[in-house]
Amino acid sequence: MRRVWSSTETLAALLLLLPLLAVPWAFKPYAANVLAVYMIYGILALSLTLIWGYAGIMSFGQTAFFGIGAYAYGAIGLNWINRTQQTHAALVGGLVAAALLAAVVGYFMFYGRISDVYASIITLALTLVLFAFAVSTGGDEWVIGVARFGGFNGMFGQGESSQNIANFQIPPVTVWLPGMAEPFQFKINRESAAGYFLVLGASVLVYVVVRWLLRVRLGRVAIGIRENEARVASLGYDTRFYKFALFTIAGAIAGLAGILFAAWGRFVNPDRFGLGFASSTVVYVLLGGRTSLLGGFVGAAIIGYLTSYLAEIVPFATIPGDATPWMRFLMEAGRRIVREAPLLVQGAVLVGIVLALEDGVTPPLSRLLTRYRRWAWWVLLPVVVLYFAHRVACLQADWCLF
Amino acid sequence: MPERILEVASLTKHFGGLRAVHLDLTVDAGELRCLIGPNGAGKSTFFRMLSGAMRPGSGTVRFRGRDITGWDAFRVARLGMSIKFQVASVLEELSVRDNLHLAAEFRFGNRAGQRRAAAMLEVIGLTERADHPATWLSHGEKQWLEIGMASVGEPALILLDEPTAGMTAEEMKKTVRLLKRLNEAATVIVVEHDMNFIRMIAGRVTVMHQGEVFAEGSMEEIERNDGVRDIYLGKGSHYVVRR
Amino acid sequence: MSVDTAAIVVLEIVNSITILVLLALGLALIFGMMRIVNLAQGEFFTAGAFTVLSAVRFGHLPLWAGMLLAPVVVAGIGIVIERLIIRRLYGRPLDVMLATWGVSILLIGLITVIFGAVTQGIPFALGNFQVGRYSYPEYRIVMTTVAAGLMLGVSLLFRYTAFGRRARATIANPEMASAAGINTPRMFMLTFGLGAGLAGAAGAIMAPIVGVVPTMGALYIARAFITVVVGGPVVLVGTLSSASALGFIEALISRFSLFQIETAGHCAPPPCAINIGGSAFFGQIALLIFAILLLRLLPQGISGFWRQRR
Amino acid sequence: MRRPLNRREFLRTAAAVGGAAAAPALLKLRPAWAQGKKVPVGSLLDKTGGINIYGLPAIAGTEFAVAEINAKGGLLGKQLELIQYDTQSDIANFPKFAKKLILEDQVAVIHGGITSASRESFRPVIDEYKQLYFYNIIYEGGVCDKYVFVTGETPTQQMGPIAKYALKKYGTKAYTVAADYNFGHISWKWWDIFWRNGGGLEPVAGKKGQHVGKVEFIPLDVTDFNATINRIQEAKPDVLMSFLVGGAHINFYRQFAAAGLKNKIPIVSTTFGFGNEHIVLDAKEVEGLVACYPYFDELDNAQNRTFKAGMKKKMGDPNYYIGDAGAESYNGWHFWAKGVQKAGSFEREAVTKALESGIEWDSPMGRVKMDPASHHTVFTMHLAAVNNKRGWNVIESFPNIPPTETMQLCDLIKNPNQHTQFQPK
Repeated sequence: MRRVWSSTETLAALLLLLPLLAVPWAFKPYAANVLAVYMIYGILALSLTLIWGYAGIMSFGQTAFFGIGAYAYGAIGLNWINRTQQTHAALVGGLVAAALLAAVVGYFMFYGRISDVYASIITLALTLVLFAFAVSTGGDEWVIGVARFGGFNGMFGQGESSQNIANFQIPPVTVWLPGMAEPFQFKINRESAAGYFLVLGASVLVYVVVRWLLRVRLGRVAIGIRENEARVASLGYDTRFYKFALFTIAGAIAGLAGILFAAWGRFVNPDRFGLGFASSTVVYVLLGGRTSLLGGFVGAAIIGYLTSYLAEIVPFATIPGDATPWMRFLMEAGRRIVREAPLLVQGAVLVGIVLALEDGVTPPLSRLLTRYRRWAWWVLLPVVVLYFAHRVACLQADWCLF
Repeated sequence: MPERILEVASLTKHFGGLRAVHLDLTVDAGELRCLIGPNGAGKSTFFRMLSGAMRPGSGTVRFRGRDITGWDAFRVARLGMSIKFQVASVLEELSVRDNLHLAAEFRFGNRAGQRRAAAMLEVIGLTERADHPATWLSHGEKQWLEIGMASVGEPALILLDEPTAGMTAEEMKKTVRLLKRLNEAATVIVVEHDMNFIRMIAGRVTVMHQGEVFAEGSMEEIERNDGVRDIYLGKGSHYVVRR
Repeated sequence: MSVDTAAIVVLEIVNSITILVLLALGLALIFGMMRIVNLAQGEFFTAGAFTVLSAVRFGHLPLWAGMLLAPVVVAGIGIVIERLIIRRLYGRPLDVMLATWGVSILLIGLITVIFGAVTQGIPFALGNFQVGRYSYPEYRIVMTTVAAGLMLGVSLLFRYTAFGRRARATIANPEMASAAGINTPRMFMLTFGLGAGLAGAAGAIMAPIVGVVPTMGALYIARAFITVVVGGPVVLVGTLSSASALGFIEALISRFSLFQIETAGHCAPPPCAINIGGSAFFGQIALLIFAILLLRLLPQGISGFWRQRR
Repeated sequence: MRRPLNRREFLRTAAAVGGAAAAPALLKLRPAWAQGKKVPVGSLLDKTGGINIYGLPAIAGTEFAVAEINAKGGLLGKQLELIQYDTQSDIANFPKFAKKLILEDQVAVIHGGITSASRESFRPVIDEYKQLYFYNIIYEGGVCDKYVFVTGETPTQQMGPIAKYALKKYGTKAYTVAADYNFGHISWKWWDIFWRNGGGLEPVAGKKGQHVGKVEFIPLDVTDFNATINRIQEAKPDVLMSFLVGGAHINFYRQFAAAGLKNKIPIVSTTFGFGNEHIVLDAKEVEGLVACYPYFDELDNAQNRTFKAGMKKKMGDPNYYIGDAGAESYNGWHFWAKGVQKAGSFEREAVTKALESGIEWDSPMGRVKMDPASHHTVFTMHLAAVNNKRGWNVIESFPNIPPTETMQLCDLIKNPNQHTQFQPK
């Protein structure tokens, strides 16, 4: 038997999952909010890793399926929530819509024998077309039932009473199964971290499913296609079908991320189809490591943290009034550079990793962990557990040591 | 009279204004056929057209009684034709076992495919390296692995494009034994440069020149053919003792 | 339709084609000759516009001088990028795309650092002329003239100069050209520089009529790519034919409403209907749909189709 | 062997897991302002990106107002700690940073939001956490939300005077170009009503406009207006109304002038000028364009002289033009400060109650008053035209114009649980 699960992986899972499980009790709710978004972006990045890192199909526009999932969830959710008090249909609908779009595009690309580079451009064009479409739907006429597309604003619902028209928002994920006293609702606030755990659970689930996919025939053939498509075809595999199937599955995963995003902010707008978001997704995967399933999560967390940190701190640092003109110039230059740092970092990551052929940060980290496994089991893991235990005690019961 | 497994009629391919292949050829079931000819004779192009990797310009290919002209590679493979490419193209990042498993799986399914892959590991002598990534293998080992991949699915016809390129004399002997063993179950067509190898496998030989069949016969007949000497740049003994 | 409306529709079509030619020419050159997809082309366009802006605002040069300067500056930027980055990635088309995308993002960042994210304008002093009831800006005619001039110039360059002969040899067969003593890396570098310079020229010419902002390239890059892909492998013929076909469709659909689809929104005044056609958005959608149909019919692009027929 | 879970048990387990994750109150935090010497207050404005033409003046007004309040000893003896996040003209940043301000920084109040799209993106967050929020910029009207106060002008205040003036001076046939999002669409609906009714919400006798049939919605990133300009010429309107927004749309005015239409078709606008477009563009491109705001730098009163001097000093530029966006942010902060002082508390309920008692004060734009029921502001409006010195000439002033359209629909004293935006039917 091949070993499916190594002790290093158990260790890594513990090191990641234990803190993540403790976050809602160990930090203020904003931390859970932000981590939830990083995980949502991580799921999106994972879908790109699946088809790019493992099947060699580069999709510049994976965000198209993310956006479609979010919009479909919004449209169905807005129409159904008042009737049924739950969003089951919206969840399924979002997944189906994303998978369907991916299937259509995948069919056109792979069965139309479009070369790899063109395929990348087509996916990019797809997301930009959807962007152009989404921003042009601001008018009253763009409706599905009570759901307004809203153009640049993003999607919202609209109801009519006797005198006026009022707007309402996309509903949170609401699961209400028979036997439940009250519905499960996606929320991340001072009272509840249900949404956070939903996102965490979805991340783990997607990770496990993709890992399993890569073990079965579909995944092995996909890796074969990445290595040498002609060879795999000559073994009797219809490579077009496998690419098509994998692309569809990846589309559905991206759609799931989109659904969670819409539920997280109760909001989706055309920017999800935009060039900036598309390039961020590629950067997450490149930085995290395109052959590592965790890479996307790591990349999303690093870039996400960096971006918000810089947006929060730097633009408003004040230049002292008594600075000399030279100092003023240097400080202003530094400030501007740091203000644009998210863009500069993204560009540098793309160019740097491509030129240096690096794996991204996750594979080296996992090699380190493998090498110092023993040390990590006995020192790192207890330190992490103790730190989080202390955070929880400090925040919940004011038992703070420092 | 043996069954004709492969019938090729006026198969042509042009590259720009240049005619690369114009070919008629038949192969009987159970044969071990050698295809030789100088560089640029169109041997690899011919193989690529047979296996579906390249679309022919005109002409027909019949395989096991069916017209497979212009079929996609995977359909040709499913009908029972497999190929080892000229440039060793194993799946570098997959383990040796996974390479073979993948090749066996689509015919026999997952479980049986695993057993067949294990058996084939024995045949090609790579059992000890089964869980290494294919990229760690030596050049010769990659060739064997690819021969193994081409034959593990029990095809009716195996096309081998230069199976001994870059092998030592010892490795070559092993390859000959392997080939003969494969030939017990399948028809084999081999493209080779190395005349020692051709002599050792002792099959029927077809000589290609400028995309056409130039001569055909046993190795002895071919070696006596002056025309064949001439097309190898007139250097009488060049092709007999290469290297 | 009255005569002056017809005339103005023709002018709109010509304008649409002009813009597509300006956007696509440099990209087509780089793609056609070097087989690489340069995603930073939009930022070369932006750099051209900012060169004009700086020349006018800080250098106090006249507008035309800034416009002459822009292609030179941008070609220089292109050559530097080719030498530093693209040269290392020949033969890896996907990595070139990724790296140029990175360059594109970096350039947006750098331009924003220097000039800020504010939309800036370049005033210009040309007048307008009367077409029946309409008055039409003369500058648009100047743009068309310049676009035609650039096409002609590139054509002459390739047909009648030593550089052109070498470049054509390099495209046809780089190894052969190298064996014949042509410095092919240098040819690639110059070609890339030329393609960048053309984008710079386009940015410079369009700067006065559009807003100059660091992200302006992204607005145009998709249309430029579609024009190039539809055009196919022959640079000039391909660009001109595909720009003409796509520009024609775009201008026509942008202007005329085709039909309406009724929906159930809260419109004032009712009824609610989606107008298909008659807006810039549907012009772009029509352009895309038309491009996809063309590609499905002619996978090699328009010029590839004609070349095959020959 | 383990017994497989049957459906009911599964559902019950699922419910229990769901309940467990939802049930416990995670944190019991006391508001930060109740603890420290400083009171954190938050501001969300676009310092970068395409909307920063409005964001930069609003940030200047914000920083100036907070500094002024702090210089006078702060509020209730505590200094304000201004926490600003740059929302980068990216709407997704608004809900994110709003959550951060509320959950992490625990601010007493949030000011900000520029486009209506950005406001609507994080208003659900405001409502979810019951956060006091001030929206300090001109908009399309109709926000009716217990937690929200608006210190920007609305359609009645701008469009009423503009429609009356344009109908009298130019003619009855109007054409509209509008930004393609909720602001443009709703503004256009109001404009249609005001134009048909001769400048009021209800039909009045006298000169009336035709139905505003012609409108064109333009996405925010469009920069080439060739086809639009030709369509305008085709329609031959007497007057053009512009609801264009953002950096890209500035080009419209330039291209319109380049087509030689500036002297043929007069432009009126509710948006031109509050991003200081009249400074960016050349006088010969926009001279004579008419707009209506409660604030222009040219207003002559004592408060404004002090305000202008202070702002020019803060910006280090003697020619700095403040504009409506800067003045309204400044006003918003002072309204809040007056509410806090009157309430003697930073608590939302108390401050809301104080503001609903009808606060008025002498701001740089003259006397302004908070309408208790609608949470909107009553202004003196000034109709003005762009002059050739990168400034405005006031044509006519209209004292104490209420935001009638919103007041008609919204009564937050009677119906305190409203959190919505109305629009004309």
